[in-house]
Amino acid sequence: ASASADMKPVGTDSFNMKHLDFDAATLTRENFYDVLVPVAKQEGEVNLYSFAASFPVFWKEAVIPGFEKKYGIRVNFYDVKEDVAKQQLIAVHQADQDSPADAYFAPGPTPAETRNTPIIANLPLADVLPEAKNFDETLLHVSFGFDHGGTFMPLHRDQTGMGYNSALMKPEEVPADFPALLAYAKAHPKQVAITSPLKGGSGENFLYALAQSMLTGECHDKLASDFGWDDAAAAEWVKTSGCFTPVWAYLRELTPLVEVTNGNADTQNLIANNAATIGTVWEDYAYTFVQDKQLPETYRITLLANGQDGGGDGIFVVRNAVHPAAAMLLIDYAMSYEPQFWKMKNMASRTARKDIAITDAIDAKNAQFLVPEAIYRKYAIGYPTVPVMTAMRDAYVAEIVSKM
Amino acid sequence: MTSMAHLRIAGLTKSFADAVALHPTDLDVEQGEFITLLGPSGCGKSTFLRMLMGIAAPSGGAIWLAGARIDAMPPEKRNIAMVFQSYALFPHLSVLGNLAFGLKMKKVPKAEQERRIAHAVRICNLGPYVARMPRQLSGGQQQRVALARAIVMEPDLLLFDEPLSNLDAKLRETLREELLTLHRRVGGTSIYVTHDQDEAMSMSDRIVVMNEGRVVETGTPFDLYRAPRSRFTARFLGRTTLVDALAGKGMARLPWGQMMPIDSAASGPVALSIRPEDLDPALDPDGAGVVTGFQFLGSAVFYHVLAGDIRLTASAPAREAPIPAGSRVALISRAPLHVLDDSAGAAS
Amino acid sequence: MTSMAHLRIAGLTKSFADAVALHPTDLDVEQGEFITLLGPSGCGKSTFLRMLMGIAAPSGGAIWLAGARIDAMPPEKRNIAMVFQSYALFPHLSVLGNLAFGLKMKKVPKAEQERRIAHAVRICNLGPYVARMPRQLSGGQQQRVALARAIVMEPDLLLFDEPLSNLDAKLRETLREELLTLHRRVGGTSIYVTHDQDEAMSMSDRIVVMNEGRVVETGTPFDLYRAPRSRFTARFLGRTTLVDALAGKGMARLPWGQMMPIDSAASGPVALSIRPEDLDPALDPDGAGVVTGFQFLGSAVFYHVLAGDIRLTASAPAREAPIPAGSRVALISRAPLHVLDDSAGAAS
Amino acid sequence: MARSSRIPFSTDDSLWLAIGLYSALVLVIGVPLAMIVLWSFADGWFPPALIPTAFTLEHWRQIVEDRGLAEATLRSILIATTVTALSGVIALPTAWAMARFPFRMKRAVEMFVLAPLIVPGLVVAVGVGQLFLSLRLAYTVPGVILVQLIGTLPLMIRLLSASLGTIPEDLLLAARALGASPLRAMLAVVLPLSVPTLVAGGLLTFVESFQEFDMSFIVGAPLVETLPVRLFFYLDGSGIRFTSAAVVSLILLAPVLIVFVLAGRIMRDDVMASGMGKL
Amino acid sequence: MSSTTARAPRHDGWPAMKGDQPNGRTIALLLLPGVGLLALLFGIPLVSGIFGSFGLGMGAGRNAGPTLASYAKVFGDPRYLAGLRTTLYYGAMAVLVDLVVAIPLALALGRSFVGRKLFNGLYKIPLAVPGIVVAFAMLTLLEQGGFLSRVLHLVGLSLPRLVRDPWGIGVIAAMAWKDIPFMTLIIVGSFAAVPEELLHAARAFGASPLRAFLKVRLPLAMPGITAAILLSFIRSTGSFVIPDVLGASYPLPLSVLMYQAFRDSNWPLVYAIGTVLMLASFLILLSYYFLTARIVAPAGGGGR
Ligand SMILES: Nc1ncnc2c1ncn2[C@@H]1O[C@H](COP(=O)(O)OP(=O)(O)OP(=O)(O)O)[C@@H](O)[C@H]1O
Ligand SMILES: Nc1ncnc2c1ncn2[C@@H]1O[C@H](COP(=O)(O)OP(=O)(O)OP(=O)(O)O)[C@@H](O)[C@H]1O
Ligand SMILES: NCCCCNCCCN
Ligand SMILES: [Mg+2]
Ligand SMILES: [Mg+2]
Repeated sequence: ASASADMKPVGTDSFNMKHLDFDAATLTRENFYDVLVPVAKQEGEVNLYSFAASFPVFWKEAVIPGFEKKYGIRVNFYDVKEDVAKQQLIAVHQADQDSPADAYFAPGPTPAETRNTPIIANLPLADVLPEAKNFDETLLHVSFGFDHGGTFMPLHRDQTGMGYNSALMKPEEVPADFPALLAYAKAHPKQVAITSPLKGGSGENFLYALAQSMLTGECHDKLASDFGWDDAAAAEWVKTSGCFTPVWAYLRELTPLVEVTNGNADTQNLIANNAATIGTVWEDYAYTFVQDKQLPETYRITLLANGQDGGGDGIFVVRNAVHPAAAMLLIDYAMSYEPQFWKMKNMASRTARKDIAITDAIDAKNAQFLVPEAIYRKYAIGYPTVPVMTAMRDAYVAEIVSKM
Repeated sequence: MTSMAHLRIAGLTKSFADAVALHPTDLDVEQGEFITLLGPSGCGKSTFLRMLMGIAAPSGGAIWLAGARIDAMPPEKRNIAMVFQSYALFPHLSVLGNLAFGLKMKKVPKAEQERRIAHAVRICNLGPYVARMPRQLSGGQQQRVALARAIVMEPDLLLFDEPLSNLDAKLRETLREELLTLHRRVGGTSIYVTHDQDEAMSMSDRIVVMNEGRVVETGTPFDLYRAPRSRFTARFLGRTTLVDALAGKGMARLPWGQMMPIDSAASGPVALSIRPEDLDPALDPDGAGVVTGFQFLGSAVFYHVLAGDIRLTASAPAREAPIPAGSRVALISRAPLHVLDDSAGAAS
Repeated sequence: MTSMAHLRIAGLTKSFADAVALHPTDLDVEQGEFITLLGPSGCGKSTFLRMLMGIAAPSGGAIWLAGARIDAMPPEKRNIAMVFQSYALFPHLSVLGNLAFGLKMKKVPKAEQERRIAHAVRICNLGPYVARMPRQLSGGQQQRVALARAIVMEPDLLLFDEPLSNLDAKLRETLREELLTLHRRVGGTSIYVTHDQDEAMSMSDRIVVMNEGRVVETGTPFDLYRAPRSRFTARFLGRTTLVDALAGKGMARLPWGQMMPIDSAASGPVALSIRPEDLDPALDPDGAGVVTGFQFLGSAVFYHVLAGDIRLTASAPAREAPIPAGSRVALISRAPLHVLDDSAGAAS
Repeated sequence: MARSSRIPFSTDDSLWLAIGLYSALVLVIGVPLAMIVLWSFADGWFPPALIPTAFTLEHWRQIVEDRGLAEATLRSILIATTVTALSGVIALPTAWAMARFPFRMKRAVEMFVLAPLIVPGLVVAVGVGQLFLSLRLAYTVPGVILVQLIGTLPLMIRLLSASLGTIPEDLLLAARALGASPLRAMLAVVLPLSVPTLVAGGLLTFVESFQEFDMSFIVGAPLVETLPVRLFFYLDGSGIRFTSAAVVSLILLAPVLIVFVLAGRIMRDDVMASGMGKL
Repeated sequence: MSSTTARAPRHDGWPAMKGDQPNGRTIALLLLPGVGLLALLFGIPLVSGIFGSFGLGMGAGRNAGPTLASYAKVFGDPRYLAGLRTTLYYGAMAVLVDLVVAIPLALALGRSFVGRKLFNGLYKIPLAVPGIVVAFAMLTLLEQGGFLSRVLHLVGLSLPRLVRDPWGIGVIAAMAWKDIPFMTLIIVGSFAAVPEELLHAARAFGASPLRAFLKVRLPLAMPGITAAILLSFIRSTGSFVIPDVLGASYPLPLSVLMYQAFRDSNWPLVYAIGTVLMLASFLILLSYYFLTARIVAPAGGGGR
């Protein structure tokens, strides 16, 4: 998309906004601030929802004060539970009412999950936000394998991995790949903590990564690149294709040997309590725990060879928002250099900006708690599609969990 | 136009879905009278009172009080006060609060309220208790508060529903007299419900004897005790032995053969009511009766005597040691025996 | 070694933190006796019974029953049964279940259980009700079940705690006689608590009069009524007028000047207990008293008479119309007046 | 008259019983609560340490400095107070009818009133959200109050109808006889006599309202944000951080515990037991 | 009960002058505020939820019904069947623990001891603690390497698995922790409603203290206790957060499965699970009525 192209609604002919108090069609990166700042000041305030447990500090320290100072527009910040907020917004739109939220920082799969009950404004933000030009073009348009047309801005990049306590494990003991992990678990029963794929992202991603490493050939291609799935077809494929047989075989062997936990925090607490030596974690979330002294300084993280999944979460203007101009300004601001740098430095939250390297932001001492850069480059991979992920979780229940 | 009774009840009746609680009833009560409704449990006494009070709706009939017809008025419009069996003191109000309740409801001026309450407190001897809560009072004191609460209303009619039946024997007796004294002092018209014959007899100007939703008989205590018309009254009011006898010339032949004077000129088969004090049992080896047992009551001894095949009760003063069971006694008539109105029949 | 009474109580006492409920008390009861504890509310009667039963622990003293010392035994080991004021029937058990409860607890053999229950059902006339639940019974029937439940235990001692006080007047009288008949039929030893003087007098072999945690006096009903030793007994048992008089030579000068015979040879100031039936009021324009009111009780009339400055009560049989208030009456002595043991003093 | 005659088998204050019960109390209730307090100040608490190795006020600072906190607290108190008052006012006539009149389908009405205790909140929450959107009650304080009433009314009606059933008929008749109209008898007699129940029910209602999250969020957030809506986020099971969770727990618990301590003095156990003791 | 034969049945409620029973309209008017509000706020969503469980009325484009698909899933999929079993297991075990603690506690509270008043207030604290806080406190306490295991470690003992364990010990402990005061409160009331005189009577007729408890006090307190059991059970089955945090990841109780369906916006499934939970509670409620109809209310006869 060219920076000067007129803006067009994504997917349909018209904007799904009731309160567009500016001419969206003529908006460009160039006239963005000239058009929106006066309108946004008129709107006076903006309602922001944020879902992630570790993010309030980002908004409160790195975004809101600066934004309010710069534009004189008040930000009303709301922590939300992702599932409750999603249902609220769906209900609002089904009732064709004004949205209570203007901007929503939401989980990465949200565009895919809500494609049938859209709650995302079909504004092509990727094309009009001035800050978007510094971002990775693919990440601006695709989240969790779903092309949302540039409506969902990649605010935060994350990575799952295997966190471990280096005081309890010699470097050579740290499993390098899935077979090594199984061997380690056999040697150290219940010392490995796997977040339940049904309860938290790091466990889900462990499952996907396992599949991505075990499936080969056509199976692997379908998992990684075929984005034409609908839910039923994906479920059918996962269940009946036979592609997943080695995955289930592996998990059937592994599961009894490990502690399946009820969430990312749960896994991290086990590590902190010395009740587990190694477990599935989110890179950024574990980093926050280290800063908070809830994980020991001897905590380290690595990726299993053949890849572990990473992705990200994004922010969007909510359909029928009451303060759309302010919301767009706010998103633009959150994507700008300063906040993105702060986020990386303090939260180990990676960025989709092309102009910030991890080494710019994080000193050597804190870098110990991140995935070593070399390993990251080698083994970080992206997700399968949302329908396939959902189908895999269901199949996991059928194949593993209900047979334990 | 003749002057009407203070309270006139005409054809008052009450039916429930499944039963008639009060058959049509007439009653006139004069100003100042103390009337007792006496009858067994369930005979309709409370139903009667509740209709007077206005807390139950009559199925028929009319009520006039102090010249005005009141049977369609809601209770709060009638000038009638009531003392409940349970006292129904408001547990959340002090004695004073209880006394003032009705006056406040009727919006009696403050000064007048105080005057009336002071008066009631004085005549009911409640001085020391005005600040107490009902639960801090003994049964007798509660009873006096309930009464005072009714008195302050200066009602045209004062109703009592078994106000003493929750108290113990000794207290019941004391309060009975206290209540009567108060009634005299206040000078109001009262209707009093009880199933205790002693209470009815010792307190009332007139007793209305009721049974199964009907008035059986009305009269002064003395008349009803000495000369009841019906078996029911005879039996319910005091002890009695009912016997069949053959009458003639002011005398009757009793089942065990003795002849005794009666209070009627009737002849032929009659039913007699023999009160214990009508017969004097005297030790006599040739007497008609045998003492089968006795009950000592302090002032008198009641002897159970078997005469022929009749078991009867005869009383004697208890000044000397009682006649032992098994002794043969003669039964000496002390007064003419009473002939009941009901035509004779098995006096079971 | 002399034979011991069936029940012997020695120095039995009970104190609570704040009060003494029973001062040290001795009592001997013979096999088959029917003893009544009589006294005002709160005098310690129930406390006494509960210690006998074992559901309250004595603060001191000893109890022997049928030769064995029992005061330290838990209730379930004592062979004593009790009829409670509220009956305390088990509401979740049928009449039969209630009767069998104690027998099951004591592991009486099945056949024996059946025999005893059948016996109790028969003598208490409970045949038609055995399958009913307690709430389906009238008060009188419940009372009989409570009694039967005690009888089946064939206890060495049967205790009653005001078993009739929850009933109404007429029923109370009927059950009183029924109970006594049953006691005679069963032949056990019973201790009966009441605050009703009529009940005590008409039922007991001996009465133990109590007041404020102490035994005041013990004796047969006749002795206690006619010749009480203490003012308390005189006043609590029946009506009386207590007067101070000056005695000498078997006579006493009463406050209003009349001389009357007394039952003692004492001389000097004495306290007299004048029962209503001791004086006969007779219409007499020169009489010493004035009738101030009367109470009609059916069998007798109680006259309130003012003689000098003494208010006294005198009774007359009620066979003719009562003497109207205001009449002047002579007071005729019917029997020697009783001299109390307590040394004279203001007979308030 | 029924005179109460109770002689306990033992009248002595039992010391050993007290020691046993209080020890159990400290272990069972005190220790878990102490965990929460310690976590809220913990700055490092790794095994084998039994208490945190260092302490900090940082967790408290982060949350207390939240600029909406005071506002949300006040709003929650306002809403809980209103819900409590309304529950009482609405429940009273209904409980009166249920306690004192026979009517057809009474059993069914009783069960219906109890139903919100049985039905999972989630089943109702979204339906209510939809309904309120169309009634224009969404994101309004009245909307939040109404939705909370669903949870609090059943309890209040139960408690009140149990206690109203025990007010002697004679008291009402006496009030009428003394000149009170039905309405005034209600105000002058029934209401004062219901105070213990209203207090007990009111306290429980206050607690329930103060802590309700799901329905309040769907109906009220973001415009009407209650304290739990503001804070329950930190307690999200999968993303829980013990430190901030501990602070939030204590903030949510504090007012409620204060209410309970106050209530210990005025709340009568028998009221609660009679209301819930028979369904 | 004060008198001999049954006394006249009393009027109920207001004695209206137009006949003694208030008419239907008055009653309806009185019922209206409470029942009406619940009918509107609760009844309508409930009905639409039940419809929703058959895929009906799910909003534009989502009207999938009528279909039994969600029920087929609940009763066909081993995951949901296991969920139902787990729900019943957690509920029953929690109630069992409640009873084992609450009954002796209620008995103890009936006696006098030093500091009884204070204790009476303190033991109720868990009533005011939100489920998530309970879960959190229990987690820090019972988790492997948590407080308890550190304490035991000092004396050389090690703790069995109490969290995410196959028997749900942690879940049951947390549920019971929260519900015991509630249960105790009701049982204290039920015990207090048994006239002391009946216990004395039982002793007088040869029952040991234990037998007097088992044969008299317990049966008479039963209606209250069963109500407490029922309510605790329902509270436990509805509890979502405690099993979510403390339970094993399989099998999950229905409440958690319902929440997961909610997360996935699978409304027919949410409603179907909700309906099944409701039906289970309702069946238990009915059997409660059936059972207690046979047990005498202690207030019935015999009392004073
Ligand atoms: N609301 C009612 N519905 C049906 N029957 C009733 C009602 N109230 C009273 N009755 C019946 O009417 C009759 C008279 O009852 P009432 O209360 O007047 O008797 P009572 O003489 O006062 O008895 P007690 O001495 O026991 O108080 C009884 O048979 C009673 O069962
Ligand atoms: N548990 C107790 N603690 C303190 N005082 C008590 C206790 N039980 C009884 N008392 C007191 O002991 C005294 C005797 O009580 P008791 O119940 O034996 O009287 P009573 O003669 O049976 O009275 P009533 O005729 O009213 O039944 C009373 O003053 C009473 O208040
Ligand atoms: N189901 C949501 C997956 C997205 C998870 N993002 C986690 C971010 C943690 N910082
Ligand atoms: Mg009556
Ligand atoms: Mg007693």
